[in-house]
Amino acid sequence: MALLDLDPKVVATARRLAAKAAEPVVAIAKAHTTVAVERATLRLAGITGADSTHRAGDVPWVNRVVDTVREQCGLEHGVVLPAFHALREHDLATLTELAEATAAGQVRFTIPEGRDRTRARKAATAAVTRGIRTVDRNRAQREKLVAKLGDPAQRPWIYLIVATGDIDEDVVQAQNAARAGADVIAVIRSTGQSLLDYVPEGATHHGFAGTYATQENFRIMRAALDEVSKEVGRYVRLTNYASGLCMPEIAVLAGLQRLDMMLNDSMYGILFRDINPIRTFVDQRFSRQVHARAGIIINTGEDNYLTTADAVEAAHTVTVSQLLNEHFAHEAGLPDHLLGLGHAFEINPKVPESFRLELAHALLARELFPDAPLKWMPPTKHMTGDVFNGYLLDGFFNLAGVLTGQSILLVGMMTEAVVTPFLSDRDLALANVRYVLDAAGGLRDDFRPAPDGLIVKRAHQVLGEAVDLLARIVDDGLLDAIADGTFGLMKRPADGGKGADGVVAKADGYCNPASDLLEAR
Amino acid sequence: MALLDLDPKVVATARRLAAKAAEPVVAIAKAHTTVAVERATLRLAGITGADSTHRAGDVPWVNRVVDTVREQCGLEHGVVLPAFHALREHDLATLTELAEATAAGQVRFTIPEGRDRTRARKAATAAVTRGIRTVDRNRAQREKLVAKLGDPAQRPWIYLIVATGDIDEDVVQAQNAARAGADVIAVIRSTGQSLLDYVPEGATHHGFAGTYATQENFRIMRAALDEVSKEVGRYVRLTNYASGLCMPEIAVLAGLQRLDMMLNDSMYGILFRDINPIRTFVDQRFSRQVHARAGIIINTGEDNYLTTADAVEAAHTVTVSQLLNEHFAHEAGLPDHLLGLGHAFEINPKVPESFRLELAHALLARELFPDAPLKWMPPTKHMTGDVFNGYLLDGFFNLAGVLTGQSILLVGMMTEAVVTPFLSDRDLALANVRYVLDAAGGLRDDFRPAPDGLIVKRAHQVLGEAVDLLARIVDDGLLDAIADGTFGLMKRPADGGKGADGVVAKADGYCNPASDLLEAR
Amino acid sequence: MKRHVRPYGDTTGDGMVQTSFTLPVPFGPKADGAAQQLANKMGIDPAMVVHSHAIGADFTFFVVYGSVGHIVDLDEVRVVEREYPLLSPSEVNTTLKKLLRRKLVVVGGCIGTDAHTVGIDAILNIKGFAGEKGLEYYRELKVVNLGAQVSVPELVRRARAEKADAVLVSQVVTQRDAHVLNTREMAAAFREAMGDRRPLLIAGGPRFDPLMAGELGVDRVFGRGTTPGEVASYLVHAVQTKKEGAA
Amino acid sequence: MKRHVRPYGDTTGDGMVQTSFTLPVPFGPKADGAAQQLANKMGIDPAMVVHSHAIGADFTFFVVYGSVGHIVDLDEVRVVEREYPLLSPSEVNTTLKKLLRRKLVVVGGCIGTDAHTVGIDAILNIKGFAGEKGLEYYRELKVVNLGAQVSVPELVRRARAEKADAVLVSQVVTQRDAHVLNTREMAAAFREAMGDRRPLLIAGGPRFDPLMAGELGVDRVFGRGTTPGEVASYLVHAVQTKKEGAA
Ligand code: B12
Ligand code: B12
Ligand SMILES: Cc1ncc(COP(=O)(O)O)c(C=O)c1O
Ligand SMILES: Cc1ncc(COP(=O)(O)O)c(C=O)c1O
Repeated sequence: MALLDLDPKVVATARRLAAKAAEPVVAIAKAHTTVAVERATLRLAGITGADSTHRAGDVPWVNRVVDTVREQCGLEHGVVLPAFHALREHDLATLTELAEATAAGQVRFTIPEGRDRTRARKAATAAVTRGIRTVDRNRAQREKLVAKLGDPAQRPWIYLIVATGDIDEDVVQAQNAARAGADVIAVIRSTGQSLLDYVPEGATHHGFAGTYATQENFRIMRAALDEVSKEVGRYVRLTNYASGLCMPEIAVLAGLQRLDMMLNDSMYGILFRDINPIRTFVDQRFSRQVHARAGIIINTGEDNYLTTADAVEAAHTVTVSQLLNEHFAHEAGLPDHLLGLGHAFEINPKVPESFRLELAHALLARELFPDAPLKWMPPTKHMTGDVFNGYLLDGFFNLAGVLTGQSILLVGMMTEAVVTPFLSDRDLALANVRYVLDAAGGLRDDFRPAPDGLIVKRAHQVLGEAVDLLARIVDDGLLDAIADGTFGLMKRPADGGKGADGVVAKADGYCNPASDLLEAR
Repeated sequence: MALLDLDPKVVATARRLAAKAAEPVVAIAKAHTTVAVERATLRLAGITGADSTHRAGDVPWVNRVVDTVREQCGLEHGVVLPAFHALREHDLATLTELAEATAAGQVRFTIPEGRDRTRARKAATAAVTRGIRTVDRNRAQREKLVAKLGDPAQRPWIYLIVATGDIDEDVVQAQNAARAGADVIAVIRSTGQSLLDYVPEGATHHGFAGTYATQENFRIMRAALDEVSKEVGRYVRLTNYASGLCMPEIAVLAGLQRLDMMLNDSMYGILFRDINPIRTFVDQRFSRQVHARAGIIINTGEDNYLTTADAVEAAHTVTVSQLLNEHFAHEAGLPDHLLGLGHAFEINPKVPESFRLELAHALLARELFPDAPLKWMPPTKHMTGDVFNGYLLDGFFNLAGVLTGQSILLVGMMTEAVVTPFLSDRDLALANVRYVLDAAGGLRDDFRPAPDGLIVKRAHQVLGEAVDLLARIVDDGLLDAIADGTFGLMKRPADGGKGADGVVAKADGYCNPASDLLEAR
Repeated sequence: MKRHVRPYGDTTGDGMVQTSFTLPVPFGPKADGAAQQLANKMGIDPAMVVHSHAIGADFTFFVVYGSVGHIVDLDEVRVVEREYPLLSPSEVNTTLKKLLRRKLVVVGGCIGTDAHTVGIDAILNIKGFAGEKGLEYYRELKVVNLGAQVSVPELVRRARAEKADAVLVSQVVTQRDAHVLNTREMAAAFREAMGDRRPLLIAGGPRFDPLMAGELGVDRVFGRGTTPGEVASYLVHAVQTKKEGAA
Repeated sequence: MKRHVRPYGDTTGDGMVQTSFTLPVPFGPKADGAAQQLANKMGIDPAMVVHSHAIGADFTFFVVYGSVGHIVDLDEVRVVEREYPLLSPSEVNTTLKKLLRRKLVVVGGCIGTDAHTVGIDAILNIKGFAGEKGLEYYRELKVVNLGAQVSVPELVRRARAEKADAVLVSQVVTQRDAHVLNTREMAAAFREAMGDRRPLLIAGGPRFDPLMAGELGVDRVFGRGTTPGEVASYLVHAVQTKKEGAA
């Protein structure tokens, strides 16, 4: 039931403006590839493993191959043509063998022409298709497990973070969290990972404030959650981060290991990791195509803006970003039910009527995106070492989630300002959620914002400001808006940031069977 | 704005039945006096001090006099006739001198007749009138201070307990609490006091889980609060307990020392202190007459029923008791704006939709008694040593208070199940209240229980059950209902309980100028 | 299970604990330093004073997190183990009947100025606690519940009059150690009045430590969360042991 | 103020504290006993285990209240006292101008993989913190804010290129002591690269203890709640002291 009485015309205008603002960026994304997109493609084609003899530590084979191809014949035609051509030329059975030979300096990559090109393309398509089939099988398997074990009994789904840095400790904490009621487990990544231009290999134990995202860690955790899913009688979802310099590859690994949700924002890397904007938009498009195929729910990162900007002043930037994320996602093939658009309870609790303002913002998102599984993020910025007060604030966050019908509730921790969560913090936080859901689960029926009251007015105001800002972005260009600090007060020029040199303009003969297959849907 | 759509006819029936149920008890109350009523009368007439030479510890002079009068000529004519007669006969200047002479065995009390009676009556009336004038002056002084300093800026008023057992520590805690936002300070009494048949004297320092209610302690705390009232720029109210065997006397002391609210329930002493029912009803009527004169808000004790009975099953007994308390209060001259009827947030938090059920009960009370300053009591029974969870529960209690427009909010403590409150507990509890009031103060505007929803249905159901129970009480008699365990599951026969021997049937010539003056209003 | 354990934050052995307290020191860096010192004395090192705020002009409240060096030795943990089997009501009845051939008489109440009857009622009344029926439900028990604020002399008198086999007292208020003082006074009174022929003395309440029975002078102490079944089973066990001792 | 103080619950000297922790021990009386033991080792005696609940099959969470015997000696409290006056922005500007006759150059950033810029931005950006403007607002300061995730070699290079008088680094992530390790690494790199001519080194972040400056190899450490004015005033003081030392 609509409570805000939003004007459908204003809403339509907002969407139209968002599409228009995104258009030039989509064109850029289509016209470029990146080292990461190419690596992701080879991963779909089956390459795995790492060069452990390298002096700089393990270097994934896929990086060796893509880097060498780029050196020797450029990436503007895509990596698969030279790679699969070389495979045949050198009569190698697998991509891994190719990588070993590459590392040994035995391979010379060239762009095949004519029949060679057709052959290489075909072989690559066959290999990538096998990869995509694995992704499809995982999606089907998820559907089967959900059918068998069931989805969580309630909305919102309860989303919990583990962050020990050690995958084995993570497993202990995740399984206990699931037993205590978590529906979704997110394994937070080590602080440094987003700026690594490769995906680490194997099981890892030494992350800082998070655990490395690796294919093996994904596998271990998914298996652990499958085990506990059976025990608790509901399918427990697993989340990780398709973000940073390896966004597309991690999206592929998630598809291959049956992850269920991925943090994947169109601008987070630009704003909060100072990654080059073009790199980000290209990577983002590809990764979202993969997510769409894998049936993975993406989670966007609008909550982050409210940690650097003020949650009241910048409320409309959240709405604008949600509309942009929605458009980019649709364009990449993601349907509404996979759009976990983000927003957060980050208003300074000292602001008068802060709770009602939170309700206004949360309800606006709910009514703008009625079919999206919105992700509701807890207070972080105004959490302090006063853990009692923090526990209360988290309770009101939970209540706001219930009152406004949020879909996924990221559980807040009373120790937010202190440490990454203790085992007991998570347990207490779940008790908090359970109390609120049990005691006030149906209170939504009794929540009717006064027409013309503070909540309704505030929602209309934010939507109005969002439309105005979108109009300005259409005029100035999204890239310039980002450069100006529109989002989260972070100023990021289009030519700055990390990973810019990994961006490559596609040549006319660019070939990427993954893109073709994913685009074809 | 009425949200529950209660049927005015049902409400009128409920009130009519309550009046009918109370009628025989009021008749009994009028027909009797008690040692405590007589002592209270003498206190109004000016007697103070204690016999500190007595081997059983300090015995207030007033007890010596009343006990001796009773021994020598009975109390059925009231204490003032023999007392003031003796005063004149023995040519003594003050009641204290009379008491000393009494203790020394030098006085012989008799019931004066004819002119002696008229003289004694006149002298007594003059003395009691002086006492009542002090009460009147205090009332006027309160009004002046409120006009000057102001009432709290918000509703509900914030009510805090101090309970160190030592009046000096109480002062420290009370002043700090006021600075931190408390509008009302209640000094909890020592566990044993309610069963003492005398009021202790002087400043005290050794209470158990509370501080003795004495005239001097009242004075000390009222002075301390006057001081801090100036500092914080609002009139901070003081509360104590007119309950137990000395209910009427304490009511008088409260009037003499400008207390502002008093716990004063018509049945609490019967149920929870096993005090004789007749004694209680007699004492209650007199004490309420004093409170009415003093402009003191009474607080009733329905919350207590929910600590011994289940808050869902027994919800209607709270309503019945509120209606009875209302009637007894009106009958004793208290207007609606002095009726701090009690109720509490005591539903087991594990009950599904517990918060909405709390809202239903709280709103029912609000709409049944729209002009009464309802007192909303926090969770106690379901508080555990899990202080984090307790802090959250208290937050939801505060929210329920705000959503349903309660008038006086007794602040819950996270250590409820552990210790009498620490300084920091009170401070944290106030921060909790402040957050809820600031963040969600206006949320009431957006709270519209769904017509025919859980909240509305539940409120109607409880009112219906209350009416049924009242009808049964009218049939069986209130005293029998109490004997049967109707309230708080406590069974208290009319002839049982402590203090029964302090009840005296009035003779025809019974004389009590205090009653006359108070009744005359 | 390992013998030696440390508190667990998010990693085995990290020793992490949370603590909060108030110091009578005005808010400021010096106060934070004082909190740090106290935390260190408690064995928390490193200690992080993660929050502090003034309570009035003279006090500061703190929240501290950190790692304690202490190691818990589970072999050294002393608890009162239940040394008797948990019996069902019918087992209790049958055994008592066999042992005594009369009803076992239980007198209970809250002594001193304590009026918290909910706890003792949970044990005695039919209604019971946590899904278990109370002692009144047991056919072979005669229960006399004296209720609240029973004075010690009155309790002794009634116990004697009823020929009580066991006296159960509840103490909930603990401020200024009221529960300890009252219980000791009660035990002394029974000793004085009846010497060795005194009934079984059982104390209960949420803040009692079952290890305290000896120093309180009673036979058994029950703490928070006690169920009627545990008490009934103990009664059987105690009567049995007494009989055996006498035989 | 008294020299010796104890925690305050509701009475002077009562020593009352609250603590909570998890032990890797299955829920039950034995676990409560273990919690009691730990609390005793922390100096809490008597200790009341007022709450415990299972976290999964292998862990138990506890809340404990009780009185600690420890006494805080306020004379022994070591804090970094501000040994310089708090100056207004115009005082800072005038003094610096007199002292240096050029702008003082400040280079700042978050080092290592830390991307929490809000804290350093609060100190550096015009917008400032707690109502005080940041260092960029000061006419006589030239501020170069390198932002997040600056590597140590990059920081040294930029500091050299800008002829930095002071380098301000922020560290917010503390898991596995990342803040300590990164700061030490930074200090060592400057020492190695520039020896005695290294700029002033200042570290800040919410979990730093200002007492740690020495062991970290920096000149000064600022903790939670630092304001820009404190930092600006310190800079003036440090430059002054250096000049005096050199003169
Ligand atoms: C209900 C209640 C009341 C009711 C009591 C009604 C009644 N008829 O019992 C009323 C409202 C009357 C009341 C009044 C007061 N109360 Co009160 N009350 C509580 C409350 C909320 C719950 C206690 C309870 O019923 N628990 C449930 C029962 C089932 O648990 P239990 O008592 O622990 O019993 C279990 C075990 O301990 C054990 N057990 C207990 N006794 C026995 C005995 C035997 C023989 C055995 C085998 C086992 C056993 O078995 C039981 C079942 O498992 C607590 C706070 C809390 N949440 O705990 C405060 C609390 C106990 N009250 C407190 C106080 C101070 C008071 C007052 C003194 C306040 C005042 N100054 O006015 C008054 C006066 C009471 C008096 N003279 O004693 C304090 C005590 C502080 C302290 N530790 O010293 C508490 C902790 C609240 C607080 N934090 O201030 N109270
Ligand atoms: C905002 C925030 C973020 C934002 C940062 C945005 C940005 N551009 O800064 C985002 C969302 C990006 C983020 C991400 C992460 N965060 Co973060 N984040 C926070 C949060 C909520 C607030 C921090 C903050 O801004 N405080 C406000 C500022 C003003 O305070 P401050 O930093 O203390 O600074 C003051 C003083 O310390 C001092 N100061 C600070 N630096 C300096 C430097 C100098 C020279 C001086 C003089 C003074 C000084 O002055 C400042 C003003 O008084 C905290 C939780 C919390 N409530 O504290 C978590 C927190 C810091 N984050 C945490 C973590 C783990 C992360 C992640 C690593 C999680 C992950 N694995 O994905 C990521 C990755 C970040 C990375 N690579 O570093 C943890 C750190 C745990 C720990 N102790 O190790 C925290 C504590 C949350 C938690 N409990 O898990 N985070
Ligand atoms: C949208 C989004 N992506 C990614 C991340 C994680 O950051 P990193 O990429 O540094 O692991 C976050 C952090 O919360 C996020 O919100
Ligand atoms: C209505 C009422 N009167 C009195 C009291 C205080 O009890 P006592 O009379 O034992 O001091 C209470 C306790 O909360 C109460 O609710």
